[in-house]
Amino acid sequence: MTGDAHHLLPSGTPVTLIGIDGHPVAGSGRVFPSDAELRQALAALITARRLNDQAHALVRQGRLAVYPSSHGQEACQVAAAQVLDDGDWLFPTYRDTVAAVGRGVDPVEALTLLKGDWHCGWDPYEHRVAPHATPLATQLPHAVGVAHAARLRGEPTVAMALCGDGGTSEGDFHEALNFAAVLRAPVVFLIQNNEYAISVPLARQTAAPSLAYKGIGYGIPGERVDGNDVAALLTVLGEAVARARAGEGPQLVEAHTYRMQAHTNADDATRYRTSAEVDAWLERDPITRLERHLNLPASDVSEMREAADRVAAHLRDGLNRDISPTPAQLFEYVYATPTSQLREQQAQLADEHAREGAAG
Amino acid sequence: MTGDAHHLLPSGTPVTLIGIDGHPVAGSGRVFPSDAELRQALAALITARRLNDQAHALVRQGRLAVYPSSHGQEACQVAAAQVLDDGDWLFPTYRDTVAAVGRGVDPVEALTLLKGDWHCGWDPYEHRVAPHATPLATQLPHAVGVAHAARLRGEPTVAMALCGDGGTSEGDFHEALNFAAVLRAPVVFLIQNNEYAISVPLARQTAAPSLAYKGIGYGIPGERVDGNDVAALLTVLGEAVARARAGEGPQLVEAHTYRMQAHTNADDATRYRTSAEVDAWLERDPITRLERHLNLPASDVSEMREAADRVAAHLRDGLNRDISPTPAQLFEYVYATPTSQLREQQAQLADEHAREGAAG
Amino acid sequence: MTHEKLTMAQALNRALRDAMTEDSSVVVFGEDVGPLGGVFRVTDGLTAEFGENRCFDTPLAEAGIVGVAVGMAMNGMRPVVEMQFDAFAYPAFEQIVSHVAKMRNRTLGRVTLPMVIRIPYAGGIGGVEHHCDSSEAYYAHTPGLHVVTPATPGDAYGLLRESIASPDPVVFLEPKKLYWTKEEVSLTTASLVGRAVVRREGTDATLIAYGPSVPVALAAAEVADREGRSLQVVDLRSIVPFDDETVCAAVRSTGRAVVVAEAAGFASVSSEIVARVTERCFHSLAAPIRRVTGFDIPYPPPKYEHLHLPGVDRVLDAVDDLQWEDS
Amino acid sequence: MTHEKLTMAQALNRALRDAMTEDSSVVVFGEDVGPLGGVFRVTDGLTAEFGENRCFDTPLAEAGIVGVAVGMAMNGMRPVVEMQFDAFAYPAFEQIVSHVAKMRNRTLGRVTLPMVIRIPYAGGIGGVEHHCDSSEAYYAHTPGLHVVTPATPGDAYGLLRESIASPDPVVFLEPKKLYWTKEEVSLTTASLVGRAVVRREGTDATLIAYGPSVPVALAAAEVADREGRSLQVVDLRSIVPFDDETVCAAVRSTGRAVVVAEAAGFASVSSEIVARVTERCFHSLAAPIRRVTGFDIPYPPPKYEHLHLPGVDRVLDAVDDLQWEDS
Ligand SMILES: Cc1ncc(C[n+]2csc(CCOP(=O)(O)OP(=O)(O)O)c2C)c(N)n1
Ligand SMILES: Cc1ncc(C[n+]2csc(CCOP(=O)(O)OP(=O)(O)O)c2C)c(N)n1
Ligand SMILES: [Mg+2]
Ligand SMILES: [Mg+2]
Repeated sequence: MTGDAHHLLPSGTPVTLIGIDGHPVAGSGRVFPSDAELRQALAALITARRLNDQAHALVRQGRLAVYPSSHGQEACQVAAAQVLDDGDWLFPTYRDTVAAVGRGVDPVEALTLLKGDWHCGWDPYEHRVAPHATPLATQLPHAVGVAHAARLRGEPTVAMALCGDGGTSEGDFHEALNFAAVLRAPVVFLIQNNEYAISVPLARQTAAPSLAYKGIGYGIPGERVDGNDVAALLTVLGEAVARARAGEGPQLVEAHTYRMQAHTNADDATRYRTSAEVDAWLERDPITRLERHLNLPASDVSEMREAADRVAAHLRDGLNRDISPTPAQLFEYVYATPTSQLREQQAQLADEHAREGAAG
Repeated sequence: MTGDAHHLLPSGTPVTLIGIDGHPVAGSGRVFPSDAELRQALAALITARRLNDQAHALVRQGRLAVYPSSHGQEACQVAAAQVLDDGDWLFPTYRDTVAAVGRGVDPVEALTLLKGDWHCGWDPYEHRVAPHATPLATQLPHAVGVAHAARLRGEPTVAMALCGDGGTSEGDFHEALNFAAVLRAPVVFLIQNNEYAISVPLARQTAAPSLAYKGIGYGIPGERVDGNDVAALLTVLGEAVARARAGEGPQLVEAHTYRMQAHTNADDATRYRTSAEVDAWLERDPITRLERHLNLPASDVSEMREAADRVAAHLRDGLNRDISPTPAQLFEYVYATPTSQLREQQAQLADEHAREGAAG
Repeated sequence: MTHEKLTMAQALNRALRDAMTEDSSVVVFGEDVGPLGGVFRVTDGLTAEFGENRCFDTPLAEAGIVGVAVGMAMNGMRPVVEMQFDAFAYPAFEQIVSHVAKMRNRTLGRVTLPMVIRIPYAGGIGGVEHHCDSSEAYYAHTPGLHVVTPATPGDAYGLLRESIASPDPVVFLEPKKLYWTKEEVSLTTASLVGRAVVRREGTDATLIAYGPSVPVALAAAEVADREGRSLQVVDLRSIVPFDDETVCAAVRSTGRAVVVAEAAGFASVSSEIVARVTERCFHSLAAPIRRVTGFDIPYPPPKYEHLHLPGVDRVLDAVDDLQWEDS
Repeated sequence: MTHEKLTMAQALNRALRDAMTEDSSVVVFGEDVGPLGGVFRVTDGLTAEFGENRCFDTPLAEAGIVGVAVGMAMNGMRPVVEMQFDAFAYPAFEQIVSHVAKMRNRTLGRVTLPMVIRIPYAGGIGGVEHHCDSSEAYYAHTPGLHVVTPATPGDAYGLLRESIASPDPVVFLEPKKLYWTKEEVSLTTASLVGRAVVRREGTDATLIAYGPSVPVALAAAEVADREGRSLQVVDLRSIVPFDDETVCAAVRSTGRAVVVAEAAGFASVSSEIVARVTERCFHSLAAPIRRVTGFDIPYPPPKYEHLHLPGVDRVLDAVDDLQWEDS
């Protein structure tokens, strides 16, 4: 059983296809995505960045309560969405708004929770995007269950399950990977290793050579990829999805990237990292790198920018609409049929409101 | 950081020093324990086996409620106890009674819980043996904490934390290994892989090449050892303890062994495994193997047997004493100072008893 | 034939088989539920009958079991998972509280989780620590879950069928000391969730019980009857939803009540029963409602459990305390 | 100087510093408690002052944090661990219920666990889901834990010092909406665990509250006063142990009571208060004790929380309902 174990180990360095200078990296031995795929990715990256920055601004304007930005990590999220088929599922975290948008979720709906409106703003079945999970790593076993159910029915569904470096420390990460491996569930686990869990640096999160080395302990192949190189991500994730779909079981991919902004706007990143450290990542920016590589005519890029602006404007407008919470909503979705207890409580609240209305 | 990762991987096959025929196995390149160490181990093995069988019999006689026997796994437990210093800690599971006894715990005390008397029958500080843990893998983070506290105070303590193959699937296993690695806590995690978690075979527990491959995912060196070869166990565990004590951080050892009896006497093992499978392990019995190897004069072995008989007799006598539970005990140890609620409840129970006494 | 004499364990097994036969989306999984048939044999024979895809053993990880069930329920299945013992469901607590209970609400009803978490619970079988917890309060306090517990084989069958068919997640608590009680069971589906039942009529006081305490209450009523006191016994069956109507009608009819439950009393389901019945029936009460519960201590060792468990005498003491001015 | 004007967060920080200074076995750890000083800055400056061995960040795993704390407490330390938010303590539930709460009892008092689990809890700050749970019932129902919750900066200091010094494990619930309330704090140790306090005298009815609901109760009493009704306010401070004496004396003095708490009401601490006070004071009560609690729903989104949280009006409505025959 152990003879072929080493193929489960990741490469010593992350797979990179496009260098910082935009030139292809020689000797990776990996398939290079087509120009069309890269153009699609660039458009998505530009939109993603625009959304990140727009959301950031909307927090300052008080239209969003909080926003965990993925500025700098957009390549991971764009690639994660792009490699999936329509019948596949995406399991995002709170930082993966733009991945959800990449699957087709309306950005206004995607930010419903962070706006302070209802917990999940989209229909998870419409684009097969699970509600984003705040309790860390808890969504990973859900992805396994969704994938396993599909497999039992003979459907070709793959689940792409996202998770941060910090999330890998939770018991649920361990249990999800182990279940997936034993069940041979078609799940791709993508760790966005952005070096921090809020203030806690990777070195206090793990002593592993790298997070992808966790795969072998479950019998899952682990791979490492440059998380700021969308070409490498498209190839590595695309192949992982294909293997999962072909019945080869779950796959683990660690993307090395960096969170360029604070954890959320409520966080003060200067308490735990230097601006020099942040600046060093500027040159690895996923968008600049791809733009350099594709070297498109300026008009093509402006078109993409304009499209992104339109999405941002749509977001701005959507978030400018006020929320008018109705008391009944509190009780409506707890159970399929409300208990008599909830009916009583709902009546009590309605009565309060009626009296307030009468008094006011 | 990843250059030297491969030294964290276990050998493809478990370390064995003494073959089934009792002859040393050539070419292991490992230190062979001294004859004195092996004699000590044999005496302990014989006692351990005797205790296992005695306890088994005591269940049938109704003196013990239940007994999870380690018949067949005694080499793991004897070695785990033997490689520790007095200042070290042992963290046993419910199946590790004989390991606790190996540390000096009186067998009668060791079986207190299974007799139906108080939860933990020994003073954990006396022999530095933690109360055995029933909820699987929950004791592993405790071992990390004990070891870390000692290290903070500059004490040379090592904690030996035991766990089954099934227990490795729990989130607590993952979290404990990760904490230990990040804190560089001096803990040796010993997995007794006995092929089953009650009825669930290893293949449904993990798809890993072997459980020792989990180490690298935490940056912990993993080793595999023949769990029925006490010589190999003494060497591998002894070296692991030495490395942990020397500040090299936690160590993971997987011992390949087999549970020869049912999970407990309440279990029906014929439902999930064949007697042929069990029989195949008979020839690997740890005691026969060591006896063949040492080839001691018959009188030496009989002496050991007699010593074991004395321990078994002591156990039998101890368990024949009836338990006389006192109502006050229920309330005495919940808090350092009982709450007024508990004082009330204790008084109520005392009153009931007084009235029953008066009535009866 | 729609009637059979079955133990509670057999009735539960039968409910699983019948549900799996009728609905191919019902899947059963957990620790040792496959070839072994579960440590209490509730899943006996299911793998043989329905195959490994419908009833299977999992790795030993309760959060994983519940978490995977959530995913399967999101994707068209009706998982019924087993936690091996009460205290071994605690590793799954986060999944249960933060996801199982909330998914429907979080998603405006778009994602429903038709799943059942079966938990053998409570004491009375001489089990060692962590095998005897009465954990119902943890679940009952968590909005979004249904929490039911049968006291008879018949209710076990009916409640489990209904729970599996329910669009909402159900924590299904099986009183392990009653697994071997036997009765004629009607193998038909029924509407029991949310409905308490008067198990015995009586006029002097009402005993309110559920799960493992129902037989205790009935035995107490039997003894009281011989002593000339007529006790009514209500079996809740369903803790959430709670049947205020039946319980309050019963208490109003007698004017006195004792709640009997094994769990530690503090901040428990018993507290809730006392609080809500008192709120609703205050002026019908001749005396404060008494509680006979487990003490506020960790579940004691086997040889001590008789001291801890609410028994007939303790229930009758409480009844005696109900301020019988005329006695 | 033994008095300082401090916010509750500062008072807690000060309690940690003072305890760490006095006792070198006190260690603080958890997620982001090191250089960041905790997301609420309660551990601000501790790593700088005491070094990485005394205050350190851990991997992101709550069961691991609590489990390691158990081990450290077994081996001579006094760990104070932080769970970042209420719902993020659930992964540690098994460690808390099966070990933290039971270790002393399991070992006949030989192994004690002097440890504190700090949990910022409850709502009122517009937090998103999983950041606003009132989880006190889960802990209060579990025998073997002390459960305390301050409502003022002064109590925060005193209760935390006492909790750290306690030989028993304490679940220390910090009402996050009160972190920024400020008052003059006496920096001396006191004996507050197990002692409720009458925060405001009153003669018509008693409001019983704790943690985040104490200011609500006080505000309600203020308004009632203007309307000519005199309300007494009791702050529990300590849920376990529970101060029956103070609470019952208060209720007996007015004959009417309302319990105010944010948590869902079903099988909650509020239920317990109603049940036990009614059991003890039945014949002093002119009306059933009312509860004003969170609804039995998952904590709602920020824009809806005002509908959910017990507020002054709802408390006063309940007071109006206390059957004032003469009004
Ligand atoms: C179970 C749980 N514990 C704690 C938190 C609080 N928390 C939110 S985000 C975060 C850090 C997560 O880091 P990582 O997984 O690396 O993801 P990133 O934020 O970097 O994308 C923490 C501790 C949580 N959401 N869930
Ligand atoms: C958290 C938890 N879940 C379930 C159980 C029930 N249980 C007791 S032993 C056991 C199997 C353990 O298998 P393994 O870890 O391989 O140890 P072994 O019994 O083989 O020594 C199970 C499922 C438990 N004790 N704790
Ligand atoms: Mg991160
Ligand atoms: Mg095993």
